[in-house]
Amino acid sequence: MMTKPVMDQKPLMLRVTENKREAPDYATLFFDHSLAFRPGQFVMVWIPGLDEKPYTISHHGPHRFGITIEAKGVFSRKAIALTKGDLVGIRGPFGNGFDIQFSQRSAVVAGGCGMAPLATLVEQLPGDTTLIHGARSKDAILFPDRFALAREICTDDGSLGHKGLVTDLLERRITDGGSLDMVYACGPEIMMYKVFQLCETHGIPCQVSLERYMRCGFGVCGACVCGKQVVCKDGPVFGSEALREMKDFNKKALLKSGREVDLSLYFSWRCR
Amino acid sequence: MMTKPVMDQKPLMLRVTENKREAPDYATLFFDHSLAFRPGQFVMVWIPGLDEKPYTISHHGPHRFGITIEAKGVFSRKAIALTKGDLVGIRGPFGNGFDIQFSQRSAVVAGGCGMAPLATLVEQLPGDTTLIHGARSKDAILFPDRFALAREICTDDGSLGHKGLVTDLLERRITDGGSLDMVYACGPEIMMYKVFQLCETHGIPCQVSLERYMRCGFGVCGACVCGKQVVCKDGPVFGSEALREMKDFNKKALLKSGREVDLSLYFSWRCR
Amino acid sequence: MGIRFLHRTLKNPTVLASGILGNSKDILERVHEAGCGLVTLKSIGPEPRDGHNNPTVIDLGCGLINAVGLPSPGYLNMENEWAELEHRDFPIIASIYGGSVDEYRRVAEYVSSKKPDFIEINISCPNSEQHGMIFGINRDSSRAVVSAVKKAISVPLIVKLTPQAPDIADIARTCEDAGADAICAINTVGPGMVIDIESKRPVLAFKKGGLSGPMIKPIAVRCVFDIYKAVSIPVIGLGGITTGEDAIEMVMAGAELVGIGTAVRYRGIEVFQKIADEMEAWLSQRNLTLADIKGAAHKEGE
Amino acid sequence: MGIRFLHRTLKNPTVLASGILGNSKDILERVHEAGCGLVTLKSIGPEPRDGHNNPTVIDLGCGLINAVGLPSPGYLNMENEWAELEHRDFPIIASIYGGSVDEYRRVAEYVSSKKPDFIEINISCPNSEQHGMIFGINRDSSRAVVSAVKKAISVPLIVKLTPQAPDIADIARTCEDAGADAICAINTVGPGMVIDIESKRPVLAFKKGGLSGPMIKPIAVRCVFDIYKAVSIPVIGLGGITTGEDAIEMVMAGAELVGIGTAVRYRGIEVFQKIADEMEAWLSQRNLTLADIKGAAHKEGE
Ligand SMILES: Cc1cc2nc3c(=O)[nH]c(=O)nc-3n(C[C@H](O)[C@H](O)[C@H](O)COP(=O)(O)OP(=O)(O)OC[C@H]3O[C@@H](n4cnc5c(N)ncnc54)[C@H](O)[C@@H]3O)c2cc1C
Ligand SMILES: Cc1cc2nc3c(=O)[nH]c(=O)nc-3n(C[C@H](O)[C@H](O)[C@H](O)COP(=O)(O)OP(=O)(O)OC[C@H]3O[C@@H](n4cnc5c(N)ncnc54)[C@H](O)[C@@H]3O)c2cc1C
Ligand SMILES: Cc1cc2nc3c(=O)[nH]c(=O)nc-3n(C[C@H](O)[C@H](O)[C@H](O)COP(=O)(O)O)c2cc1C
Ligand SMILES: Cc1cc2nc3c(=O)[nH]c(=O)nc-3n(C[C@H](O)[C@H](O)[C@H](O)COP(=O)(O)O)c2cc1C
Ligand code: FES
Ligand code: FES
Repeated sequence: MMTKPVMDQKPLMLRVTENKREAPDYATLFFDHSLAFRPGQFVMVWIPGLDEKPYTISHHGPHRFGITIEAKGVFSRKAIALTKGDLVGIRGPFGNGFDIQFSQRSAVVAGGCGMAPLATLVEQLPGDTTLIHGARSKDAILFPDRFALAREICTDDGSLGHKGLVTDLLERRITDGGSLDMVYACGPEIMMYKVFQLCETHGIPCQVSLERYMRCGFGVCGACVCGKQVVCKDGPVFGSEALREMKDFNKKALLKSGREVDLSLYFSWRCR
Repeated sequence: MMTKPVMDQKPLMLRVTENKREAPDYATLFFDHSLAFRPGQFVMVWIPGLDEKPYTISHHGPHRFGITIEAKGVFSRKAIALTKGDLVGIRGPFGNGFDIQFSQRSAVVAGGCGMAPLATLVEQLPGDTTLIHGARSKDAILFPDRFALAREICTDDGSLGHKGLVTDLLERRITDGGSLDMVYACGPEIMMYKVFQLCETHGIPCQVSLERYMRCGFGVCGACVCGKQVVCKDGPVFGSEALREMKDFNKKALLKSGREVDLSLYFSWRCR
Repeated sequence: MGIRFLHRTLKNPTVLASGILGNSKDILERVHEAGCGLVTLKSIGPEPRDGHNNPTVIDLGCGLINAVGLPSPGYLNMENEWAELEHRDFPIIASIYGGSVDEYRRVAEYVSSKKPDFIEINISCPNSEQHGMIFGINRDSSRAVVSAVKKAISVPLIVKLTPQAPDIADIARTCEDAGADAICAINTVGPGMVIDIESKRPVLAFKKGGLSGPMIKPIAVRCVFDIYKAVSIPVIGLGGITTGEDAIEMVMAGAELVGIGTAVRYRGIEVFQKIADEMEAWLSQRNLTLADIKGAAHKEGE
Repeated sequence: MGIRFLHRTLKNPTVLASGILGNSKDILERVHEAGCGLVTLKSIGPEPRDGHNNPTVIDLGCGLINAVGLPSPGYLNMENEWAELEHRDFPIIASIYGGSVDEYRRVAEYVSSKKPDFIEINISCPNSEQHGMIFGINRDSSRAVVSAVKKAISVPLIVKLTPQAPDIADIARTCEDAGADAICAINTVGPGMVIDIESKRPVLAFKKGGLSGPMIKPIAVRCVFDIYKAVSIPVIGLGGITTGEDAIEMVMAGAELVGIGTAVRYRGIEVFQKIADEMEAWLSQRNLTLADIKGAAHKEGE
């Protein structure tokens, strides 16, 4: 007979220890608290009186962790305005995290804020890992000085590095530098989809981190379902095998009402 | 902050492994189950469809324990008639148990079925402990061959040993054999009271095991309250210090209704 | 452990509770493949509805508190889902709710045309100010909803009840009389409230929420026990079932099938097969069948 | 943390819940000495009553289920207890129950003559077929009992409510209008039932029992929250309080005093001082007083 688990997971109330402005629209909130964690996992962040949303852990130390937020809507704007001493509720960490392969020949591909879940992964990977990072513009390149390893950069406006898409750089890397054993990617879903397609073409396994509207964070409410997968629990990181079967990948998502819509509609809804 | 304890204590359903007839009105029920336990502790024994009552653990091994029952009323008569394979619910062990002093000069005084809680204690005490055991008659002497140490016996009818009371033998032991460091006693409350008085006269600390009507067994419902003490939780074993303050000792007890009555009335009520 | 339930044969007595994992075919199919005998869709309402803001679902250790707030695409906005579900090879219960007798009837009629195997009416949800529970605590309103829906549909009707009814057995009897083919009990308990003492605010955005999981099992068992005595239609018993032993307990109280919701949190989607296997093992060790133990707790002195 | 409650000053806001540890002076005095601000006696009834056979109280891990069944010596058979309690130096609440309005009145009148500091009427006990709860789920019967008792007694009147009332705030308001000086909420939840699957029998001899302890705290907090909004008399909040933080949560919901029952199981009789100390420490670390946080969860957007 199994015994019933007891995991009281009411929000753990923590005070912001530091708010570090990373870029005009990006800030990292730090909390002095130790959290068991794997790169790619996320926490639910509650701002009392407002809402609760999922954020990846972008910084992790023995007694401290941080989340990096891009100001987009009501919640994230409020979040990046929090200051030292403000109370926030944390539930988690949730999700599976990346399945880390300590291969010499892997690549990490980040699009914009997609760098957040990848950052702690990059810190664990060998020094010769390829790191490709794309953003709108120079301003939006997260953590410019954080990593030991070199970073290939591209921007939409050409203000830094290659003018164009991360997939251009990834394709070049594969063609010129020889095949890869693993590609980790996070960014807009269309970008991850293209990375996945490129990897499929070249027979390279990849892992991407998906994003859906979430409520419970632990696989019960169904808000985040994507095909046969429960993003908050089975993901948010999915490997090539799951992606091949996931017919909603880059196609459909559920709105807050549970209505299934095209991904574009989902993103414009999230715009309100 | 303390964390909330989780102790699921629904009755543990066990099957009787053996019913050993100890004497005409006494039987021991054995269960093959390991139980953490201290001599003097008791379990609540549920016979489904009938009732649930407290019984001392009289036998204890690594994978087995036993309770010894005197047939008195409806429940105990039914209990001694249980046979191998019958289902019984066990909650516990409850209570404090004896505070064992491994002195060379201690005495154990048992009256009738009062031997039950004392038996596992006797097994732990040194070989030169005085063991005094009284009963109605020869027939009712429990566990005649169980202990390594010698036993002084008395019976009400003189059918074995001294004809008279255990307190006669205890007094003689103190007068003739020199003072004692500890006296452990269990039996009818009047007997324990007399043992206590004798010990007080001679300045000997004693411990007795009380009996009251019980419901919860864990110190909540108040059924077993005796003075300032909660018998199921603070007891059933009480030392001289507590007994001196316990004005209801050998005087009052609560009926099932919670009514406070003289001990004699309590016992005749239990007679129904 | 194949079991007959109304007009259908199910592979085992486990049922996915409504509101767990939503209503898309892919995920429901996965639940079925993971061992579930009968899956229930998330309750479908008359209008599109976002439900409440987060936090909506919190784990309290011995169960959950939730105020999701009956989010629904609205019954007219689910053509994709229905189209996909048409080609299913597993049985489903479509759960519905409304804000008036007429809304219940309208939603039920439409949903019935989509041919779910069963329709369940949720007259018992505590998490919305306008919808649901009000009907299930009162005999007259329960009767009105059940008879209106019964007339409008062509599949068997299950009525899902709330433990907040002062006399749930009486409501069940009323529903049976009004045409219900089965009873489902129970919906969440309470409502309850959890206050975060640091921010001094209720944790749920809706403040109050329904309790589910292990802590409500004794209430669910009591309700099923009472209902079983009162009606002759089958009962789906749910509330806190986490293990095969819990399921056996519910069957002994009188349940025909056992619903599972919150346990998905504690044991994953595989919980259905696990519970079905645990039930089967328990029964076969004792040479018993489900039929032998159904309602066994009602028998005295054997 | 001395606190004023109606006409009395208490050393702290902790209250021993009725039915815990009985009604003899010695043990109640010990509870007081162990840090309890106000002790409640076990509910006293009109007639001698044995209560139910065992099992009557079972620990389920996240709380208890009990069907003690309102045992009582009967109000006329407690002269010893009253005589001893006359010379007490701690405040008491005498809890009473009855099977009719007249019984409530009769018991209350007699008990009032014994000069307890407060009388609490238990119109909310789920563990007896004839007594108690029936009054507390209905507005009219609640009003009838409260006004009859109020007229018959000369000490302040507390009314203890059940969460089974479809609208507990409405009942509380009715009691206030009928003369109640304070509300105590909540009594046990349910009833629930636990079936032993080996013997196939309900574990409690009475089959059903009320739930208490940690698992009911969210329901208790919600009830106190609702009642606080509805009435202006003080509320004793209880149900599942086990730690100082639980007590603070209850105060934020609106409680003036905090009752403690089942926690005695988990933390011993010392639980009163422990909780009082934990509350005090929590408050002083934040430079707050009890008055600052009372009902704080009702305030929006600060
Ligand atoms: C597992 C997981 C991890 C996440 N980690 C992070 C993180 O580390 N950092 C971070 O900033 N955000 C992260 N998010 C997203 C985050 O939860 C919020 O959705 C985001 O901050 C927007 O919230 P909002 O309420 O401010 O914006 P909204 O009001 O909801 O939306 C405003 C704007 O944001 C865009 N937008 C919102 N959501 C999405 C989306 N899902 N995909 C693309 N565009 C969107 C809209 O199109 C619009 O431009 C994560 C989400 C998930 C599911
Ligand atoms: C902590 C504790 C440990 C116990 N351990 C044992 C044990 O190891 N073995 C055992 O046989 N019993 C033990 N008992 C007593 C047991 O719980 C029952 O009370 C007893 O078996 C009688 O139950 P009954 O229903 O059969 O008798 P009842 O119907 O309750 O009573 C019938 C007869 O028993 C006598 N009797 C009942 N209770 C008492 C009493 N408390 N004191 C004196 N006489 C009494 C009555 O006077 C009457 O003669 C213990 C009790 C407690 C509180
Ligand atoms: C997150 C969540 C959402 C729910 N949504 C619904 C719903 O839409 N319709 C419904 O009838 N019941 C709903 N319920 C209630 C469950 O179906 C079930 O009755 C209840 O949770 C008790 O079962 P459990 O303890 O196994 O979870 C929901 C429960 C949870 C936890
Ligand atoms: C064993 C037991 C006996 C109880 N007896 C009574 C009683 O006689 N009168 C009463 O008003 N409440 C009684 N209650 C209810 C408690 O006073 C309290 O309202 C309830 O247990 C919730 O509080 P808790 O969770 O702190 O225990 C009893 C509770 C228990 C556990
Ligand atoms: S957020 Fe609830 S299932 Fe994923
Ligand atoms: S039996 Fe309940 S307090 Fe001792």
